[in-house]
Amino acid sequence: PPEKPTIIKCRSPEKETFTCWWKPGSDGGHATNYTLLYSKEGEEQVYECPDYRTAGPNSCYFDKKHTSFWTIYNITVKATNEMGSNISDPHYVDVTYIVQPDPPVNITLELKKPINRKPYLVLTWSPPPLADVRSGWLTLEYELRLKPEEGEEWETIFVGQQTQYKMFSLNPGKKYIIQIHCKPDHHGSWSEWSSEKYIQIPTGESVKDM
Amino acid sequence: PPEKPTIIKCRSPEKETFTCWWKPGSDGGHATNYTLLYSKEGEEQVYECPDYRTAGPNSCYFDKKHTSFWTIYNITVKATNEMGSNISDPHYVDVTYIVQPDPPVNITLELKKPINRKPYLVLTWSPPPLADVRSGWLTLEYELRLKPEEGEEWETIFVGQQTQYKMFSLNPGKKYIIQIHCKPDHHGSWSEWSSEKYIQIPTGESVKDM
Amino acid sequence: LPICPNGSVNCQVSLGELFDRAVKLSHYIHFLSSELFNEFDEHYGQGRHFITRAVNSCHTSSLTTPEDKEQAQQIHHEDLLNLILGMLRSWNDPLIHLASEVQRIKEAPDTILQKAVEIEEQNKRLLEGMEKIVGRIHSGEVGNEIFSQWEGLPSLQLDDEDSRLSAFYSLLHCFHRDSHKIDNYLKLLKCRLIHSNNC
Repeated sequence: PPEKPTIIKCRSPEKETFTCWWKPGSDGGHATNYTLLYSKEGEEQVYECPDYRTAGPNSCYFDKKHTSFWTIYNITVKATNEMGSNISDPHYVDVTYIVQPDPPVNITLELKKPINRKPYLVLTWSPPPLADVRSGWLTLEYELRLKPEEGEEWETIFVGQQTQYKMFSLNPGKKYIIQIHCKPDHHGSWSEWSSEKYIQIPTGESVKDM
Repeated sequence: PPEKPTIIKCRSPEKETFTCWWKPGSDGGHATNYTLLYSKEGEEQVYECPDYRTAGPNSCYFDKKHTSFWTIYNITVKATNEMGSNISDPHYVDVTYIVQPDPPVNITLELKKPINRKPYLVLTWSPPPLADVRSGWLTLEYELRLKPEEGEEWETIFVGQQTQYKMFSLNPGKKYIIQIHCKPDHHGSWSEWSSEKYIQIPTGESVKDM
Repeated sequence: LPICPNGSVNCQVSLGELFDRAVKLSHYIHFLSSELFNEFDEHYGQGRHFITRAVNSCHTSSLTTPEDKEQAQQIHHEDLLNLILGMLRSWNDPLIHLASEVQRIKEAPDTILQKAVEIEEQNKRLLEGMEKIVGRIHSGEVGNEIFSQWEGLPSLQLDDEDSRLSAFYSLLHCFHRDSHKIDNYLKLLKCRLIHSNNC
């Protein structure tokens, strides 16, 4: 019979829907069919995956109607072919704990040159479009990292819930790479890093924003 | 007869009691007496102000027993003297919307200097003593503002329901002024700003908290 | 025993977590209802004094709800939970019709339509959560007795536009008030039951 499949990841981008992915085991060359089954905490009933297509191969997508964050899901995947079938270990999902937002967007870098003081950099960004953060429904925290272009080590700065940050201590003449990512304030995981942004700190007056 | 009085303000400091103030009209020099009358939504009965003294002249204080939420008070003030009487325009009040707390207290500023990372500032504060946030009846949100001592513009940061905040992007060598105010979580208005707090960000290692 | 996502042994969402999520949701629903009410008032209510007809018009006014801190603290938590459940159930039907009937208002901005639909969805979601919480706390079957029937659909379909808009205004005014009560009572219960009155 086919080898036991493994549920590798479940993720919710905005606490409204979620998707799970699995990795098939070896199938000995036989055409193998995969069925995702789930039950909810305290209920006997077993349901089948509502949508195998939206999130691509070896995945199950739970839309708003099938997503509840009041309960823990017990999820298994069954592999079946003409030689028999095999079931994965159970994977327990609490939607609040698998929230991984998309990266922040609209990142802008602006060099400020106050008359009698050293220039400093102002970074601003916006939360990922999907997450409705205005009212505390999904509160995000941000962390930024930067390093000189030819540098090896990133410097990481946690900035809490702010969507703006002022950088004072930058080396004139250096070109910096900057990225930002975000995470829900309680449970859940960091988003991917945003796309890279570059800024050239001027030695003299001129500045070039790549 | 005396001129029509005007009800100028009603305020609840802790979402348990409230006070209304009125401004007398001209009384032509005649000794004039003021009576505050009110009725509540869905009731025919008219009541008189329970306490004209506690909140000072030209005011009416409604203690807990006389304060209801989610119901509209219809309030008028009648001026009477020997020449006749005159009644103010009705003033409609739902106490839910007139909560203006006192400012936060016990504000502390502490500079943290982690070994391999940049120093940052930790602010902590407490809700105004009158406000009972422990029971959950009143939930407060906070906003802080800061600016370099000689600076013009305040930078304002909304921090939600936390009573602690970490500031990362501060200009080394600068002396900052910081204030905090608070508001009920949905309706009502911001308190006055708290008293000013100062902190000197060190260029080198030493720090002085004014 | 299998490892549960948040380390809990018997694989269920803790009561504390259920209350956290319920409070976050009730806060969000009231925030949405404030935005919807204010936007509707700005768009359709200016100078029409709809408030005078809205006062004392709520279909849930038959439910006796605490009106100050003392009353709210004296009521037994099971009764207050049942009351919240009853209010949510009483709003299930009107919110479904609000979300559909509002689509027929002339030039209703998208933001009003979207919020009406989202409020209906989130209210249903909060009802699901409250039934779970009550099920956990109540030993017996979840009581179904508290409910207030809504008869307002015909008034949302009147031909006379002013009367119809006034009916919408009253419904939004009532939901705005009731969603604030629900949010307030839930925050109170969470502090009482989960944080022993020490929030």
